[in-house]
Amino acid sequence: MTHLTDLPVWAAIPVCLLLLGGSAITLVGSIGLIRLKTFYGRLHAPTLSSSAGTVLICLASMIAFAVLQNRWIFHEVLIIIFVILTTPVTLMLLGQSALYRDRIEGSTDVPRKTTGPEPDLSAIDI
Amino acid sequence: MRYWFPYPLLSLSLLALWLLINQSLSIGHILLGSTLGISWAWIMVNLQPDKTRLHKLRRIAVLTGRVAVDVVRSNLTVMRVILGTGSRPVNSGFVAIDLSLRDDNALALLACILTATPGTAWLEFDRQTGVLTIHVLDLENGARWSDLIKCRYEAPLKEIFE
Amino acid sequence: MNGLHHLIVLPILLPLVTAAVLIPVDERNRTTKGVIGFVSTILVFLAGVVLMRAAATSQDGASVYLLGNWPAPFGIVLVLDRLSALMLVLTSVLALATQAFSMSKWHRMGHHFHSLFQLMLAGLNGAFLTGDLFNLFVFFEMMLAASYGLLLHGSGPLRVKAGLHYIAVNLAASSLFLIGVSMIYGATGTLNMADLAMRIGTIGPESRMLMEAGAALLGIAFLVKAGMWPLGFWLPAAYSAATPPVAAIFAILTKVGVYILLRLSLLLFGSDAGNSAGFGQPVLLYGGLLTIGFGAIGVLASQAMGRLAGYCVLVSSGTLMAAIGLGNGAVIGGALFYLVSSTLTICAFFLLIELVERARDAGADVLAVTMEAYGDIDENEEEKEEGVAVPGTMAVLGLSFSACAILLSGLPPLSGFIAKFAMLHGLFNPGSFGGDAPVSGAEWTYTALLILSGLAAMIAMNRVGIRTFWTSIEGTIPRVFLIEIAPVLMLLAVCAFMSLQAGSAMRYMDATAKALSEPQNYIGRVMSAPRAGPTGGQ
Amino acid sequence: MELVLSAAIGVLSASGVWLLFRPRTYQVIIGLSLLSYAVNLFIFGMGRLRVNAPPLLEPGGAGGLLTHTDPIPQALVLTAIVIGFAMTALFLVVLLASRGFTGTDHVDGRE
Amino acid sequence: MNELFIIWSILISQILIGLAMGCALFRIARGPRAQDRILGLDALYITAMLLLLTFGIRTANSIYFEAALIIALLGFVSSIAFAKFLMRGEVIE
Amino acid sequence: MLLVLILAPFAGSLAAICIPTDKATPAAWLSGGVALFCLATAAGLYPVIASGRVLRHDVHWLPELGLNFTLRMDGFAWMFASLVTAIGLLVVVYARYYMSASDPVPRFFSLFLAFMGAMLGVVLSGNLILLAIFWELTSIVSFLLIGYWHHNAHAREGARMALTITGTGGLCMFVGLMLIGHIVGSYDLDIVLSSGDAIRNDPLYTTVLVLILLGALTKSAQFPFHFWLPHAMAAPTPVSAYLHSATLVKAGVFLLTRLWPVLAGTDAWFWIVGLAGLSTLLLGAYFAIFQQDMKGLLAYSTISHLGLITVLLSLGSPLAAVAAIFHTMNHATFKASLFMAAGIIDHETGTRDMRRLSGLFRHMPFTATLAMVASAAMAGVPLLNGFLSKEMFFAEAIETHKYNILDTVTPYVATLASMFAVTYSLRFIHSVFFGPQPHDLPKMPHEPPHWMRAPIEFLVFACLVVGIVPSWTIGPFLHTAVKSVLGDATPVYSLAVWHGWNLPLFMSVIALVGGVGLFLIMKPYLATSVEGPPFFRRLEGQRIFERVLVTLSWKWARSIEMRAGTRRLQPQMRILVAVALLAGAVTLLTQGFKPAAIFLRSVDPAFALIWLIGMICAVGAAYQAKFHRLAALVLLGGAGLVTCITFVWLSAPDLAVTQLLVEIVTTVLILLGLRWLPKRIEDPNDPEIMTFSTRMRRLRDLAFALFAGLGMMIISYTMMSREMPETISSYFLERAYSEGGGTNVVNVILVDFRGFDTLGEIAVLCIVALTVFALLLRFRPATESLETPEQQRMQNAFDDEHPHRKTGDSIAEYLLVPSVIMRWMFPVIGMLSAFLFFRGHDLPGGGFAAGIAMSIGFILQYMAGGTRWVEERLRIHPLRWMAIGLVIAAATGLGSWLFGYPFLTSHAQYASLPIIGKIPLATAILFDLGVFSLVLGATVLILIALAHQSVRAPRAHLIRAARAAAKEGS
Ligand code: NA
Ligand code: NA
Repeated sequence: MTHLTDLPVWAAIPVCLLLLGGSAITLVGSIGLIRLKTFYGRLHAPTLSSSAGTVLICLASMIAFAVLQNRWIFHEVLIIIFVILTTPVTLMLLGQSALYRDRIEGSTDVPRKTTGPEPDLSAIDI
Repeated sequence: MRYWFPYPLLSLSLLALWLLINQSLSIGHILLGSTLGISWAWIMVNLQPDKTRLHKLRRIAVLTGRVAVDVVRSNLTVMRVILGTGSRPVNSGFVAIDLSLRDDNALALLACILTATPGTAWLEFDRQTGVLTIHVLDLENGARWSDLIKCRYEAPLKEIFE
Repeated sequence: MNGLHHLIVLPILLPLVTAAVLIPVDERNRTTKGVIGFVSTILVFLAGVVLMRAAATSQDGASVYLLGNWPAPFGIVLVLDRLSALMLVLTSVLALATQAFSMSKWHRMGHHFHSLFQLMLAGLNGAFLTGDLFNLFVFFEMMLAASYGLLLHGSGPLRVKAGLHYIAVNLAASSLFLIGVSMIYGATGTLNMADLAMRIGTIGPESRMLMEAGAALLGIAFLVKAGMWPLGFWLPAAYSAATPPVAAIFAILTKVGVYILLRLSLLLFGSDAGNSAGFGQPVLLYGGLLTIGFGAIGVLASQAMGRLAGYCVLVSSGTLMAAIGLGNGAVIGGALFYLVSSTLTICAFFLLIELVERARDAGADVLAVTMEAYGDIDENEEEKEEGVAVPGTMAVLGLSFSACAILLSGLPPLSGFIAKFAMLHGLFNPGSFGGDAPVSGAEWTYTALLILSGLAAMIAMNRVGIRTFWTSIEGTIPRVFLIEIAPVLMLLAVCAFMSLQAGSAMRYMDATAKALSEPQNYIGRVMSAPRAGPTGGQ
Repeated sequence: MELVLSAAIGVLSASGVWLLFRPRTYQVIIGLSLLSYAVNLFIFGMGRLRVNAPPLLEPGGAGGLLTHTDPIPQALVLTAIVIGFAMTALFLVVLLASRGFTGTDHVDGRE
Repeated sequence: MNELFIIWSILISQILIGLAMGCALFRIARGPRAQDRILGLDALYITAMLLLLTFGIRTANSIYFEAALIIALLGFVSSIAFAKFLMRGEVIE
Repeated sequence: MLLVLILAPFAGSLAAICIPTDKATPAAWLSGGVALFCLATAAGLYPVIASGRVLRHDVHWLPELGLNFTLRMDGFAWMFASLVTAIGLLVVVYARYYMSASDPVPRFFSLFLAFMGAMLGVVLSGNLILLAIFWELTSIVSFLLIGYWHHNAHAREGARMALTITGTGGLCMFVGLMLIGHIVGSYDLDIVLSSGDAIRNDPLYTTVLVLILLGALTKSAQFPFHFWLPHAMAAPTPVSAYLHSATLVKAGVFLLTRLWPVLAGTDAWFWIVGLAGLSTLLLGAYFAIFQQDMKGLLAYSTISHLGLITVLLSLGSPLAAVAAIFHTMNHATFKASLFMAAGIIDHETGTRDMRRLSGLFRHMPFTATLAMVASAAMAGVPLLNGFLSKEMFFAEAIETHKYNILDTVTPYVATLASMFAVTYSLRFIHSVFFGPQPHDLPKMPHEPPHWMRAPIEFLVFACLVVGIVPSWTIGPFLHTAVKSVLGDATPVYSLAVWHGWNLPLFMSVIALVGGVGLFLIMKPYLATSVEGPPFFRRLEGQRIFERVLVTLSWKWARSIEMRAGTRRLQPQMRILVAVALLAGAVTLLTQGFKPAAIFLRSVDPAFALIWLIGMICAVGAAYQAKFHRLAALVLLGGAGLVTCITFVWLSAPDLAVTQLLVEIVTTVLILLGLRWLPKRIEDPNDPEIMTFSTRMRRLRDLAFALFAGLGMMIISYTMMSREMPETISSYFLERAYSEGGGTNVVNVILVDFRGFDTLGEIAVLCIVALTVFALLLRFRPATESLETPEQQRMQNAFDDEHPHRKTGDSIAEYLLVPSVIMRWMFPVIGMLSAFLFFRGHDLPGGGFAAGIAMSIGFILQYMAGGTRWVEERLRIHPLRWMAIGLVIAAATGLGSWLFGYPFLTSHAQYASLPIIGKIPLATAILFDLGVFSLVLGATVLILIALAHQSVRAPRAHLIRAARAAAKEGS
């Protein structure tokens, strides 16, 4: 059984830095969820953790395991790929539905739908 | 050949996935992974996703590098915005971009790129007019964003996919 | 390790596989499905009879089946003793009757009736056979899940409403089951019942109290199932809402709770359990007495026959729980006889209710049921005009009803009376016949409640019977299929046969009770069960 | 660890039980789900808590309770998770049917 | 020194991620609108995945990787279901 | 022989029920034949009995419990058996002519024979329990006989009352008899009869006595249980003639006599039996005078005479017992004949009202004469049998048995009652047969057919013969009977008409003269009075009984049921939790439970932080579940995620994986359902929120919830802090690899060590999927959710409004990019699923996780493309997958049978293949494949069935609209 403390210093330093960096970026992204004022602004916040956060921490993991277990297969890459592929779907759908709901509520802060004139959207409540 | 291997790229990717996920390069896994990859390609025939041929594979590498750089840059920008350390007030807003890209897979890739890049969010795409609406967190100049996306991402994607 | 030995697992496997095979069969071939299911049930019944004979004749009482060939207490064991064999046979008798009955029309009211039915049988049989606490949970859930499905069979507002309550209460109870089992495991480190019984005598006080707390929570799950007051309010509503064949097979469901209470209280908390001996008995006794009282009152207060029958179930449960709680081995034998008799009776009664009510309002009920089932969507199956108005139908129904009334009120000469007699006999003569044991207050109460509940049943059944058979304006004779009345008659005939053969039946029950009160045999057999095969010889 | 987990079990149970007493079917289903988390964690806890001692053996080796956590509660929890999932699905459909038939989402089918 | 450094940095990064989860929870609990809550849940999923990765590093055991992988691959499904529910009023049409 | 005697009537009964309803004559012949046969059998046994022998026949029935089918005939039983069969025969003859062809006569005879059999059973039982059995049988059959004309409400009520009272009494008696068994150690009559002292000296004696008397006195219609008998007169007259002369009511007397040797002679016996008998004797006679219904009069007279017998038995003297036995026989003869006479009059005139009847002597002189003689016997006129036993009664009444008030008043009461008897007998004769010509009777009266009168003739003849030459006729029989009851205590007695001038004779004279005088005084009043005696008219037992019964068994029962039970779910849940809390607390606290001490040392701050989040999620979900369902669901997901992290943290990767997958599916599932739950809007003015009681209720619920949480916390903390006991796990850890062939111990447990659990568990999943599927086929959404969701309507409307857009373009646009990604994810998820499946045996994963993962892949496609889109492209047969899965799992287990191993024995080995190398081959993998298939099928089925409702809903909506339109049109 290996322990993380077996990690040599040359590897431990980048691993720790990557970890700290990744988690810090993640935290910043999440703080964005709180601090950003509009929903569309907040829509950007999780991308910090899904891009930089994930990549950095995955890198840390790759280095750590590569050194500890002495093998050079980086299956953490899969996580990066999957996160990059799947995050857009959620955010896109969320953004669209927010847009849609704002529109039918008659919010003036969002652009109209690009096609054709507006339908009558009175008396709608979601 | 096309009949037996309807989505060769898919099958290859699945094989790679299999080997990565199993952390093994043994012959058994290669066989199993290939079998699974090919079988899944057959199943995918039923779902009929667009078959895409990739051209100019070198452009892919360029694009990847470009995206990586942009991601790092926008990460820093967005972090600054969130932590409120920037000198000027944040001005976020919507940008409409006319796209000429029509390939579904290419559009999906573009969406992934835009989403992976903090600070830009893909919202809506009108297929008939080709208008893409994105939301930009730090909107200095709408036109700049429009050009950026068209040149930096759309053009190479068009080259790769069409 | 012979073929007979493998037969133990058949009552679980056969229904399971049959259910699986029936799933993909088109619903339009319901009759085929029914016949296949029926054949499977017959085979299970035959297996049960063979096993029962084996259990009755074997000297050491229990035969043990090591699933996966893992030795006890590590693997899961099935244990066949007299009690589990008895329950197997009882279940399959009920299943045969209700399944035949369902094929008249009830299985057409929804989908996958026969699969669910078989799966419930598998669950029931598993619960009866298993010797492992967690496996018991699994089979309990299997049985419950199937009972949810069967209760909801045919859908409709009443059933769905009753089903919602039934499911909610039982889900909460299942949580308690899990908490209880895991506490027992955490305190004793085993799940095998026999192993547990062995460990109970030796564990320290801290572990003991935690184990007992776990057992208490576990017990509540069974009490909910058995319908003890005040945990059984869901029961009359659920049973009266279910379609007749389902309500009828549900007669055995409460008995599962009773079965496990009986099994565990005698196995785990018998005289060898050290400080835990007799744990929970007062609860069973007084709870059982309250249940009898509440059930009897409910019987009197019920206007609809379905609810009446539901409360009869409570009375029967309460009688059994109190009998266990009395802690008197001599009563247990009679209680087992009562268990069989009352289960058969209630099953027959549930089946009969529908036929009788059909007589009261011939046509209308059937129409309503059909309308409800085939309402406005999906199905366009034609209701075939089959079955004839058999002359003498009313007489047969009346006779059957009278028999049910006599059985339920424990009047002579049918088995209901023998059962009560046997229990009272055990109560008054705990050691030897005519012994000098004084009769305690609880025992007097039990006697009084036994008699009064019978009386309540008599008054209520009388009221209902007079209203149904004597007050009715001569209306149309109901159309009753042979396949509907035959199961009822069969069940009643079994009751009659039990009264005639009371001697041999009671001998079996007494031997069962004796074996239960001396669990060392059971424990020894389970713990020393040999593994099969060349590699298993250890 | 034990303290945190037992507090968690307590809070989950309390929330679940509170919801079980509520009159709306949806509240009850959420309550049952919370309760099942609590129960699963409770069962899990019965095997005592160990960090980084999963019951996975070295190929060819034999394990023991010194190096590995107790696998039985885990197996039990797995079964309980599956059954819990099934029951949630069932209860959901029944509550939908009840809502459809009675027109109300009250647990008793009437307000 | 090495050990202390590693242990502390892991602990700190786990706490940071935990705080990030707390922020996501804030959005879930606070809303104000359904889409905010779902966004919070999505963030919660990603942060949880990162937490699992750090836990894997901390224990030097790659066994926990699958859980993270499943979140990465399938975590989005429930978010999509929510989003689609908002968008179309039902998840599957 | 005895067995034949008992079985013949029952066999006859069965035969009679098979006779078609309209064939009256064969049924009558059959019954007559059976009765005659029984009578002949009994007669044939007389020589043996007379010699003092006791006939026994034992059939083993339940020997271990002392219950055997023991028949026993001694003199007393013989006497009763003869009475039962003889009068039975006469009644059959009578009924042949009495019963109308429009009634189902075979049923009558069938019941009649059954009753005869039951009565014979009572008489011949040699086992107390057998006696109780036959006893209750008489109650049951008499219920059916009394209710024979069930279209008549009186008959129904009378039958029900009779059964309720005698049945209840019978059950009490049953307990009493069981207690005798407890005292004596046997139910055998012979043994019991020889254990009188043991019984009388037992502390339970009083209990036994009261219980048995409850049975006997209710059956014999003794005060205060007498009132059922007059109402039983709604039965056909042959029934009354039989039940109330020789059989049903005599059963009580029979039992008192039978057990007289063991129970009588104590103060308790004297007081209870004596008081009941005396009051019955007097009140019955008094009530009889005021009846207007002939049968009513006879009924009360019966009550009174039974009281007489009871009084005699109460006295405890052997001579009195002789008198009791003698009067039993006498009463049977004259009362049977009187009932039959009354029946003839009713039959021929159409009424039984004595106010309407008069002067029938002219029309039916024979009948009148017979009735007069029988009445005289009832009145105790000399030279008739009634006189003899009455004289004996008087003689015993004046004897002093005990020095107390009851004994003192007995002679006076006896004389008074006897006087009343004369009065009502006179009244009966006078008002029916004498006086003016009857007018406007329903029928023109005339003599009945000869054979209808024959039974009366025979009985009246018997009255006369016995009355005149008792010692030559009845003497020997009576002696045999008496001897068998009293044994050595048999006193010297003489049966003679003339005993000289003595006090009893004087009493008889007073009674006769007084009775005639009383009649003359009351005649005018009785001719016109209403039914029922003055003063007591309002105090009708029946009405009180009905009221009590209704109050007890209906009103109170219902109110108790409502109070002690509930039909609502919430209280049931509260009770369940309360009981669980109580059970846990009581068990622990009574044994001095102390929670484990709190240690903070091992608390990991990150872990604590995560659980802080988890707890907030849980509380938030609880808080939001009412009005913000979506928020609650999101929060629930948060709690689930934290649970999942916990599993990872605490060394349970398998659990984490499974929990996570299940979490996702559950969320999708509930979201699918949420579409059918119309929105719940918070209304701040909702009165429910405001009321004080609501607040209190919530507070109580909160307290419950907190206690439950606290309890769980304390118990789990204590458990987790304790040392692990020696557990069976070490066995699994040691052998998972060497014998189970896998390194993932959890998985090896699931598919091998405890594979049976898994089989059951997937069966549960299968069941639930089938149930969900079946229920959803009949699903009807609430009306407000029937409409297509608002969003879709809006978006479709938008598409429709723009000429260059098609309906559905909006959604296609929205999903354009997502659906591409989701589609490409399908094979990826498939690979993940395969990965989870293959490595499960060695590493976290397994068939279950793989199945769920794959089902998520499917559901993703449904979300991306919609139901129709997917199902046009992929063949999805979840039912089949489920079936195959279950079969594979079971078959894998069964495979081990082929090698002689028990079910589910797995076999693991590593196969070496060229090139590929060693691969693990465990049969458990095959089992896991079954699990995979089933889980996939079940999950997909559940999700899809729910999803299909959206496709179905518009269709149902259309149908409804069409139907509404059709309704409007028509
Ligand atoms: Na972005
Ligand atoms: Na008159």
